[in-house]
Amino acid sequence: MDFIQDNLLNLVIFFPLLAALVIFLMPSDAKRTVRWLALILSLVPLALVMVLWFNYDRVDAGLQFETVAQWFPTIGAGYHVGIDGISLAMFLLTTILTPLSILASFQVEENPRMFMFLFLIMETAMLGLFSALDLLLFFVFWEFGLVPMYFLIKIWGGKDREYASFKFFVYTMAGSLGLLLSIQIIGLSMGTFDIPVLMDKWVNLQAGGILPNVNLPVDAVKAVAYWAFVIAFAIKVPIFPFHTWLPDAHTQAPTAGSMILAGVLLKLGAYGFLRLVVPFFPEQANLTAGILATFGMLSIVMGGFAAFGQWDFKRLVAYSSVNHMGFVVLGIAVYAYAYGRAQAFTDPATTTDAIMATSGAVLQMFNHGLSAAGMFFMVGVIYERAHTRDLKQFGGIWSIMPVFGAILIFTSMASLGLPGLNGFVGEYMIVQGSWNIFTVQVALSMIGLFMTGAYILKGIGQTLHGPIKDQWRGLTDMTFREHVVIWPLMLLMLSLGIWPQWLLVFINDTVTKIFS
Amino acid sequence: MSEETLALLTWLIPAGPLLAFFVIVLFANRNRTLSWVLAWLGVFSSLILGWTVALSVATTDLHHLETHPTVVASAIDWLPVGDYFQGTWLKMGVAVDPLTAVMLIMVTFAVTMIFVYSVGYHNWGAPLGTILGVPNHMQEEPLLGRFFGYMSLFAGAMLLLVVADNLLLLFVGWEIMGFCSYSLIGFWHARDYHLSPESIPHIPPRSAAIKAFLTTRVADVVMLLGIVWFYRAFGTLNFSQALSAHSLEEAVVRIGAPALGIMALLLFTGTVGKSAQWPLHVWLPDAMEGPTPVSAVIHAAAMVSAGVYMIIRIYPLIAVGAGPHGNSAVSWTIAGIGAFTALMAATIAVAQYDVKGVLAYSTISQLGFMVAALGVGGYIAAAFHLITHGFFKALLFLASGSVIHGMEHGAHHVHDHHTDPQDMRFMGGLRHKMPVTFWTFFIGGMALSGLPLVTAGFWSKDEIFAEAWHSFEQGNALGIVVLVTLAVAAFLTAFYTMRQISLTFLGEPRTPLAEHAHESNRFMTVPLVLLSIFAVGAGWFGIPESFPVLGPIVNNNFFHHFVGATIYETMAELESLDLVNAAIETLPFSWVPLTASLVVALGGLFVGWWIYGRKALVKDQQDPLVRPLGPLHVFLNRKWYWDELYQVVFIKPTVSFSEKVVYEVIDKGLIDGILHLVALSFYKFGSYMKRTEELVFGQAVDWVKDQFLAMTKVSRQLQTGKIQEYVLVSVLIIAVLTAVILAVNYYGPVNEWFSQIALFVN
Amino acid sequence: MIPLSWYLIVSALLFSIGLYGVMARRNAVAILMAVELMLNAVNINLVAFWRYTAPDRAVGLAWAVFVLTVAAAEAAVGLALIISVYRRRDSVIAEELDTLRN
Amino acid sequence: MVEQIIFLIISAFTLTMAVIVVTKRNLFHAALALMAAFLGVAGLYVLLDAGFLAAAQLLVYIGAISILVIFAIMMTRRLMQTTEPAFNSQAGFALVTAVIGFGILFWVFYLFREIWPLIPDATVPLASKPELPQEVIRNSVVVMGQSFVDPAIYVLPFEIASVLLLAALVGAIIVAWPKAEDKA
Repeated sequence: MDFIQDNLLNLVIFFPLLAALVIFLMPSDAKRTVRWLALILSLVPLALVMVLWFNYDRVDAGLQFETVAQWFPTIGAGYHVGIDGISLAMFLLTTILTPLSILASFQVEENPRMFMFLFLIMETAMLGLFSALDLLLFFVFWEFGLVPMYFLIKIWGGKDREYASFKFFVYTMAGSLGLLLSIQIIGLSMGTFDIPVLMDKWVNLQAGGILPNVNLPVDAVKAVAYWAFVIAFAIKVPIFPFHTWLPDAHTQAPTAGSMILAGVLLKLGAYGFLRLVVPFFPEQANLTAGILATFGMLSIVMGGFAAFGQWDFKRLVAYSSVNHMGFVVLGIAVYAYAYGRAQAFTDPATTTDAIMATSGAVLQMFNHGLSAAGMFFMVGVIYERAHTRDLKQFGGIWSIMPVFGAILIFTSMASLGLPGLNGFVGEYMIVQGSWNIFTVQVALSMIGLFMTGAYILKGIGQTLHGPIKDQWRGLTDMTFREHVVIWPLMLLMLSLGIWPQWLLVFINDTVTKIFS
Repeated sequence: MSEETLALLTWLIPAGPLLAFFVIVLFANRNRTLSWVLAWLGVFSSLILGWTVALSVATTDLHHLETHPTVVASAIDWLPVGDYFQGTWLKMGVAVDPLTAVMLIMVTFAVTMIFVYSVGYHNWGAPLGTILGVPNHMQEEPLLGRFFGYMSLFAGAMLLLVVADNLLLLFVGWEIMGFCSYSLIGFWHARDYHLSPESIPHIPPRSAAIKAFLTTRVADVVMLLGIVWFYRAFGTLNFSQALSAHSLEEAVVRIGAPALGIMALLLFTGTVGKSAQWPLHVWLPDAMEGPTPVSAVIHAAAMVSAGVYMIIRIYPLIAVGAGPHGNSAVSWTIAGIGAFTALMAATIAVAQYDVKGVLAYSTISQLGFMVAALGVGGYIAAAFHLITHGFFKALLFLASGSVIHGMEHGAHHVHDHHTDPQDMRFMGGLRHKMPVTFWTFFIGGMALSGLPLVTAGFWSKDEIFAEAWHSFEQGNALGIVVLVTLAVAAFLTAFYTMRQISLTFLGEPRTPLAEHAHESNRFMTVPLVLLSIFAVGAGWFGIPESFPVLGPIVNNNFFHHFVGATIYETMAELESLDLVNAAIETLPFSWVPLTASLVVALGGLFVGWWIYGRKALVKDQQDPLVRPLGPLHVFLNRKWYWDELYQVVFIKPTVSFSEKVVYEVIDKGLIDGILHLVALSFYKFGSYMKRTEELVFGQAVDWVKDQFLAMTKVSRQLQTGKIQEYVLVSVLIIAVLTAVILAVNYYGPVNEWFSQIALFVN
Repeated sequence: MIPLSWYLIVSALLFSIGLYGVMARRNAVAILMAVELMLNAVNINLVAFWRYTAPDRAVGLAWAVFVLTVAAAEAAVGLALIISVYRRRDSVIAEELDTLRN
Repeated sequence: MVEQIIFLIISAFTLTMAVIVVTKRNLFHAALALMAAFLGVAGLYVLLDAGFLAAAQLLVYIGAISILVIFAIMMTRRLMQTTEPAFNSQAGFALVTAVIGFGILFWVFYLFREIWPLIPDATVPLASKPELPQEVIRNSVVVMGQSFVDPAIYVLPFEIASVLLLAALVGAIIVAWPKAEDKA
């Protein structure tokens, strides 16, 4: 028991990997066993995260459950993990979505063993990234999460899976090249990759100086590294001009893949912004916050319009992710703006703005994780039955699948941001926090918020409403397994909409600590 | 009753319907009877609680109210913002002040009546309808559970909005109502119309639903900006805290009164959407596609009232924004939009044939009255008209629903399913067929057109006119503009009301449908009767003391003092600070507005009766206004072509922008184009390398191959093309060569050579 | 204390084993694995020489790293080739792949 | 002494695994043995104070290449349960050739025995691992790292290597791309 207590975090991170190996050793034809085993094993991290959750000390909202191990001292790369309120929220999201996705992919017939194996590997990668406190470790997990997703899309994807997976892979790779180079330079010049240390050493380099070991001007390196980081994460989020990999990847990925991709993988980018970009480059972040906010606004607006322009249901939902993550970017922009200036720490009004926007961004990450996963699952449910995602062919489904219709409306409304459901809280906090700082961007992003309503209603109307079409008469309503997948999500959405503080206090305390 | 108890009861007011919603949706939706029973329990509980709270507020001492208007105030921590342990929270709470109280009286009662009515309207107890998502005439609605679920959520949201003590909670109820209206307007989502050119144009309910939701959402997103600005400016969203004289003064110092004016306008945009003011009024008439109880609850009791209720709530903000330091453009905008809407909608209503369409436009028009009243500072008048209108418009909608129901019965009886049962041209003579409906409708119509002295509508309209005139006397040109416009609108109101009554009930039946129509069941008639009592009596609470004859008799303008107490002190302080133009005051009596309201009401009714009622239309007779008005009539009948205009200006461009520009051009064309270019260059590079490789190495291999081929048959066996054999052979060759070298040069100069290497190595 | 030659001998053995695999196995994947063994043998040499003769210079390590890189690339491309060949010919038996002949 | 024993154990392990790799018929087992062999090599690196290389070995070989190989085996799944013989017709010759090759190499070592003594002996230069202060060992990686980004030394080869990696990556994906006509 002590062992569990002491290595709780490491256990959470690496248990999925262990589980993956176990799955891997199963005979490939024992499909049922593999599925159930994967499901049960993937529930263990959730339980462990619960233990984390209740042992987490909110009073000191800083990094906790830290583990530091010598990995390769001579270059200062160590194994250093730890979580604060933000990571904790992401941990919860990951460990909740993984079992649900695994359950959602029970109908995968082609080599489920491989499928589950990749899935669990990916969970370790995501958890590791959310808790990594060492740049090299961060990067390792970053790349580590890429491969399984690639194969998930490539092997179990739709008909354009080659194109989609290739695009996804190369796009992200291109982003991470710059990331790797900047990480190398930082680590080499500072002699350590430890993030807390760097946040002191690297940030406090006096401007105009020369970097040790590499003999390069500080300012130039910082500027370049900043943009390298920004682009790497911007591709992952994704922010407007870098978003085109997302619709293809989501549309082609298997249902569970889309759930995790939208639910968690997109958050890696935003998390990178919160954990690395802004704390490492306060000045640059503060200077370019306006640009970031503008691109966030563009993601919101363009994503909204593009989603409205879709006739493929899954693609519509995929574009809605761009639209929603735009709000996260907006909140992050406020964080970037405030973090780099003293005023944010003195003037209470600005502090409140910054805190609201930042914790709103994190909450929005969580919320979007829930609602996007739910939406993709619902689309998957109808796709399995109708074998089409063409909104023009649907219609009148509600009269045939009443329960499905009700649940689809619920999840759609959550993603629309209907007050009383989770989406609204995060968006309100972000808008509230950004209003005074990025008035213009916020005002313009309202167009996107309007379009959110437009495309959501388009989706519902085209699918559920209208007279019954004969080719859909045979469709059966949702099975018990599908209910088990969607209900936890719906309960979380409702609880977060009505009583957001059960989660928000953790985030809020950490963010407040940052800004005090 | 102690304050804690009151607070608890206030919390419970919206709880009932919301609870009913969850229970129905989760457990009871298959059982239709259980569903409506649960829904009834919900609304009746909120009716009792609401009236208890409201009356206990109404019975508190008036002077105490003026100093402490917020009788009930209870809030809980909801959203942590900043240091949790210093307790910086965004609070959610309920509050009850006189304005809330009167709203509670009206909303709970009207909503309850509508719930009762709905059971009859959906033919509960009749044989079960078979087709989902379309109206099943004369058969029980199969989706009754779903209907009452949504209705309960709707009622709960509305009550939440009414008792909310802050803008955010109000917005929550606001949006949930928006969703419910969407779902209820589109309740018959599978319904399609097969229209003949001369019949009344209908759009499918599902499109109407989307139209309603999106049109109001345009306003809501702007309102959201107003809310966040409000929070930023006042540091709280709580009405009584933010809108106290003190905090308003601070805000004026910090950001200036004009900024507050703009903030007020941002919030007002929300009202424009929800209360269907021009230019966002287009959704409301189409919202008539929903079942009639929905129309009643949306357009009378709940949703559209919410918009006006909200600006009445934030009235001090508007007053300061338009005050001496503010910008009078604020009041001009609000009053202007209101007055214009009132007039425009009234003109449209004159030329409608849909019995519900007329009421829809009269709703828009009446809401315009309220908004305009608020624009000229008629805080109490707006509230008063809001309440009375709530009662008599609910009555009118339910009565018209009863008419349609009767017509549908007739249609069912004669198996005619092509004639539109809502078209007034096919009615007539229903007076004898459906007496209760007729008399209740008549009472409601009289109240709507403001029949002097008796009906509620008269008193509230008169108050509005008085306010407008008063502000004109104060030297505000806006007053007279509003007064004249509203007078014309009121005249038209009386006129089209009389026209509607005549077309529907007077004369002889013009179709077999009307011939075989008959009175609706008790579920429907009882609420009509109860509502008609309020449609008349509600006005008597607001008779000015200064009113000739009646005033002294009643000698207590209860409504005025009671609702006025809500912000009486605040406005007084603000005026003493010279931040607003006028405080809440009892108006001096003036003959001008009184005569105006008398003339327009009676005149309108008389003209209407002269044209339509004197000798009612006979079968296939054209509307007598068509010829004299000519193209103007078409213009009005087509609703000023707003829909067509928006279709061209907004909707089509948006769709094509989304599908063509954003998706096709930007995403697929521009961004992916660049990507594919990069990828292509990679491919080209690769293939180029491949070619060179073939050229160079390929030929080299061929050369070797030729050499081998030139060799003897034996050696030819070596050339098998199998890579592993090549490896084996070459390894052997190398080994042999090495061995030879070593063997030969072991004692030769190679030694030194080795030692040199050794030296280098060391 | 271990003489340098021991490392050389081990690497020579490893190399020869790999060589044998390259020459004797039928399955292309197996051949690829054998090649990896040979590359490892080379790396052992490099590192050993670096440690024994020039530990203060980066040369041995650096080249070992390069070999590592090349090995990775080689593995990637090789396996890709194998997969595509497998797709095309439905076989990865080296003996049957004699397109070099003509 | 201890060091020698460790060395012998590791080498023996590595070589046995290598033998398994080239002899086992079941490719999957062969791959697992390959991983083990890599592990052994990493151990040798550690003995040679090249911890960084050991780490890299673990990452690249065991982490990347072996996984790659295993994926390849997965994708050419049918070959795992192949019943065909593991060796081709020339296996015998190959064995001979390999042995000869090793013989030659060993001969070379023998000839070089003055320079590279075959038996441990503290006095002779290369008969034992030269003792070095820890910081030199520590420093070595720093030196290497700097030499990679030092324009004067290896920056060009380093960048070329990186480009090569990327090219290989893209190339690999392109090659493995099923052409339209192969889809059948």
